[in-house]
Amino acid sequence: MTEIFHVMVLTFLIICAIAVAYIRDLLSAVILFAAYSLMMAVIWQQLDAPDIAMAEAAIGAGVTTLLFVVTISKTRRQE
Amino acid sequence: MLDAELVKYLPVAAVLLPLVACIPLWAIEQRSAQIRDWFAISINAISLGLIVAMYPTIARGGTIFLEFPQLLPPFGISFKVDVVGFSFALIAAFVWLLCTIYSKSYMEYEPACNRYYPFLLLCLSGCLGVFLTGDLFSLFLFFELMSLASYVLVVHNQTKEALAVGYRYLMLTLVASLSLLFAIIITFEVTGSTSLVSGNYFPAASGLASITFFAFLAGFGMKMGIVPFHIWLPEAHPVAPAGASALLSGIMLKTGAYGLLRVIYQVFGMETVSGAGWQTMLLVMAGITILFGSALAIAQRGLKKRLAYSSIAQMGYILMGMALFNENGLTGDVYHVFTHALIKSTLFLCAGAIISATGKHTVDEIKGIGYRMPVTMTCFTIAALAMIGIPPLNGFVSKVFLSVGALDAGQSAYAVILVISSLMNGIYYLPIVISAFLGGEGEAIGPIKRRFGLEMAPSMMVPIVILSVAIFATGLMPEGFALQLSKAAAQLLLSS
Amino acid sequence: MNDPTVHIPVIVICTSLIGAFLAPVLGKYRPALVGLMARLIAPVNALLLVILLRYVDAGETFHYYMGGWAPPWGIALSVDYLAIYVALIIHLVSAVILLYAKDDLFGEVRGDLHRWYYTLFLLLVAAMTALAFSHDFFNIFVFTEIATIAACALIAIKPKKECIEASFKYLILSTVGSGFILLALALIYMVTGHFNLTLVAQNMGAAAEAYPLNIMVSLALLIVGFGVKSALFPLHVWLPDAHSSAPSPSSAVLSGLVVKIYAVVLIRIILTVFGGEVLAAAPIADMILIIASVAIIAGSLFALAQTDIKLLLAFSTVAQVGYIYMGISLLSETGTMGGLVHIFNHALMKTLLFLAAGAIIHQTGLRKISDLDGIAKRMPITMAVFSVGALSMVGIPGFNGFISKMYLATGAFDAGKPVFILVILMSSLLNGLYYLPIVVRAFLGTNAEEGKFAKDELPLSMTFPLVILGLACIYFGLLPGSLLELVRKAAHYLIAV
Amino acid sequence: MNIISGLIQNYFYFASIVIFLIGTHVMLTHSNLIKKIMGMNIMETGIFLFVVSIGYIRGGSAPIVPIDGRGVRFINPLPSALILTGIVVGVSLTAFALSLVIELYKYYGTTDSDEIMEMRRRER
Repeated sequence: MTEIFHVMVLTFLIICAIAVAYIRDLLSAVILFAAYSLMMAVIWQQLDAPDIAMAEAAIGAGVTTLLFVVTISKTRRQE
Repeated sequence: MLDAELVKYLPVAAVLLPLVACIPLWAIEQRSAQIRDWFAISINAISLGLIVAMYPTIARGGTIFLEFPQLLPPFGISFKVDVVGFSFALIAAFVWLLCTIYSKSYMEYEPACNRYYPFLLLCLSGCLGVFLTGDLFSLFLFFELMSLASYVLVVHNQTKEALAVGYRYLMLTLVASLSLLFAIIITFEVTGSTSLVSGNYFPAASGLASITFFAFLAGFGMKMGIVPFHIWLPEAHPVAPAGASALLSGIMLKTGAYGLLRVIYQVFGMETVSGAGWQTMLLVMAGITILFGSALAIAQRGLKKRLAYSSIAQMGYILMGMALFNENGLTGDVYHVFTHALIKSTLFLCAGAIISATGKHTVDEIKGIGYRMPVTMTCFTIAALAMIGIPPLNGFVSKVFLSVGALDAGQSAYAVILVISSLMNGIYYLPIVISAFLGGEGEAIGPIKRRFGLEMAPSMMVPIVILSVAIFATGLMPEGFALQLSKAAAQLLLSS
Repeated sequence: MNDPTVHIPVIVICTSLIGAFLAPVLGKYRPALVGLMARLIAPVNALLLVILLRYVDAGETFHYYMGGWAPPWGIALSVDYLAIYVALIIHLVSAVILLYAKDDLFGEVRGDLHRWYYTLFLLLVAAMTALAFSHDFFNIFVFTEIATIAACALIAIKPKKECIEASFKYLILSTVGSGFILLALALIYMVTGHFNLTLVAQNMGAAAEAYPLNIMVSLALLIVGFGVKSALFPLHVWLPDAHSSAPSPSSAVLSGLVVKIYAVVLIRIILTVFGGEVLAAAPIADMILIIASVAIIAGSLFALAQTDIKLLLAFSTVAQVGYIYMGISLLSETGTMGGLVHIFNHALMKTLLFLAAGAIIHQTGLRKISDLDGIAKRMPITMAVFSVGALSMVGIPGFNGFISKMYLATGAFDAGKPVFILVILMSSLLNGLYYLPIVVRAFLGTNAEEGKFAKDELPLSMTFPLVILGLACIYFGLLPGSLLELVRKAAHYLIAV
Repeated sequence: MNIISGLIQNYFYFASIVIFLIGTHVMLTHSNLIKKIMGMNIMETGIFLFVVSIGYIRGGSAPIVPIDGRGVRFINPLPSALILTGIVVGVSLTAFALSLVIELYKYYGTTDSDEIMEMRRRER
């Protein structure tokens, strides 16, 4: 059961990553990237690494997204 | 008699003195040009004195040896003087002194003398270093010093032409030194040392031997200017100031010859060289060089250019002498080093005097110069006759020894080449002499610059006259000093 | 173990780190003191390292365990000849560069950023020293990253668009490199279960037998990862822009030190961790040898085509890194010595050349080689020192570059691969082709605007480091005995394992 | 078949490599600088996933000692510790790179590397 869950989450991750690569609207890409990071945090939790899960949720989904959003607001939104 | 301990340090002192003296010279020349000239001359004189001081030891058949293994490991630097190196160093220091004296007045109207003298001294240091060191690596080190310093002398005038020629000279020098380095490293790896000790031969069997030999040949041949490595020579020698071109042609070419002598006799050994067929090759190269150099010299109109091509031909003589492998040939070879050094520097210094007095560069323009500059042209004539090989001048003696050597070696063809080349020498030197004295009274030249009421400054005239007297003296005393040294050198090389 | 000198490796790293953090604070209140502090830290650390040599001389490689925790739990620093040698080079050369930076920075970096410049510089020095001493993969990774960020920032600190762009390019490519390195470390950890170099080396034999693929892949990833960072030839694309656009002291430290430290780390990992068996399984050494030869020739050829003096120097670095890789992958004692001694010699020469080029740009603003005709009339000392560096690069005997070339050439012969002597000689010739014309132009060329070349020498704080480097080039070219002794021991350490 | 079953059993490795490759691809081929940085982050998470899954033991538990924790199989905490550092380094790299992008935008008015290259070429 857990395996199926893992595979589902990983598939979602890969799809997210590909989508980030191909979406031309940068802001959407950043939001997708935040979703990707949250999913990553779930995987860390599944891998019994709660410390990384917390770090990833805070840094990956939080700080990094913020940084990207700020950068995009200062530059251009479209690729 | 000098103490034996002290004698050991003579070569080091002779080599290092000009090198170290560059620093005070540089400081002095900021103040006074007069003191600079005399300082450079006295350093030269002291170096010559130090070399002469080695004569008693050398005359007894001894060698002087001193090494500094801690410098530049793993090879170390060593100084070793035997009669071969001594002969070369003696003539080098002698001619150098005269050329420096000559430069004193010659360079008065030239730019950038402050660069000329230090590099002249550096060059002397490198040149003496080549002759007085005891291993291939130290030889290479000083060879490199000399080559780089002489570059500055070649481009002294800083004209576009000089810089272009200098660039080619620099690059070919680099090629030469790299191929030498390659050869030296292989020699070190194969024989275990680079020192020039007899019996420490390169094993003929190894396949690397021929690569190494050709690398040596290319490296030293480039400096010596033998065909086909001569391409830089006829360009580079004429563009330098007269004092420097006299040294380039008269002395620095011999460093290549010296290196090749050591390599043939002390690194590879005669058996290997003749066994591998390199002896024949060297002889053929020598023949080609002699004929090629003389033929092209005839075609030249520029006075200094003609002299430069003649140097190529003369280097062919020296290459031939060392490839004959017998005592007469080798004696002639070393003797010709003396001869050519004296003759070619006389010729270049005379050419320099003519050019600076008249501003004329080509052979055709100096018709009747003999009336305007009688002393110069007399000395020029003496040197030219010596070059052709008219007895009793010294050129005749070396040619005799070389021809006898060629016959001894069973290579009569080369005796014929010598005769032909003498004829060719006549073809390109005699017209200059004839037109100088018989081509009118110098109306075409116009008035010449006179200094102190003479045709040239005394400090220029004295070296030229001394050199001409030396040409006479060595020729008139066939069993003299130079010949004894040559014979001793030949015996040493053959016995090693 | 109560002797306080035992802690020197940590002290050396920490003083630089603390200096890095102090610099901005101090600079806020006493701007004059920041530079002084930075200039003091490097030579003092170099002295401490000399003291440390005593331990290494006393016997075996000595390991320092942080906080007394032995591996596999603790963090280990290894103090061997190689580490000390590299650390000494880092501190000595950066001491000279920092001396020079004092006046040069005013022309290139905004005044309020000076203190940050020193922060970054010291951070870079600390990271490089730590890389030299690190004895586990974990630290190697972390300090690689720190060094990368600090190096990128040292380029981007100059407010010019070329610098920002070059820095970005460098950052992206070296992040890819870091990714490869981390992946390789993970693969190694996967099969050996350790991060400590000694323990990994012990388990390597068994691991290579059980999982040969893992080991091979990790080796390839390591070579590519560190290859990008040390600009091994086809991976050098970031280097020319980064090194030529940076402020001159940064160019000097990047070309003189940073590139090489990665090469040393890679070589140390390959030789001491993977060891002979793995190397024997695939022709890795030969591959690196060929790549290095291509790097030497191609780097020189690219340099030949440059018209900008700093770009020329940067491409020459690509070639010189090739020498280091070539020397060590020859796997003979003299060859390894040649490679290692070239680390030092090249650090001296390239630092000298970059600083001299920087001095010219600082005084005249000229960067194009064709504009430098007759520059020696204006800056005789700078150009004299530049000539020393150039002759050294060409490998003229009497200068230090010749020593490394000679050892490389004898090493190639000892390894039974005399072909590579020709590569070295070829590249010497190419070096001559692009370095000597600069010198000739500077001294003998005549400029149309002769008047503007009034004599105009540098401030003493810039001339002094240049002269020191020039004299060092000559000194180590004539009397390299003690240096070679140290290098021989370092080479033994590398080869013996 | 062997390969496929191997992949299925090690799906974490497989997924992490795929993510790594996607990230590297984005980083090296996309011309937009912000996208490059996103690719950098994706690449890093791919590696992190790989490293952590090395230490993962099926049925093990997080390396936190329970109160009566005897006989519990912990997963290997060392890779997690490494990755924690890696995440911090990654975010600082991202921040630095993004600040460079903002600077570049100031100078060139674009965040596209192809356009920047074009402008530089025209300047020369």
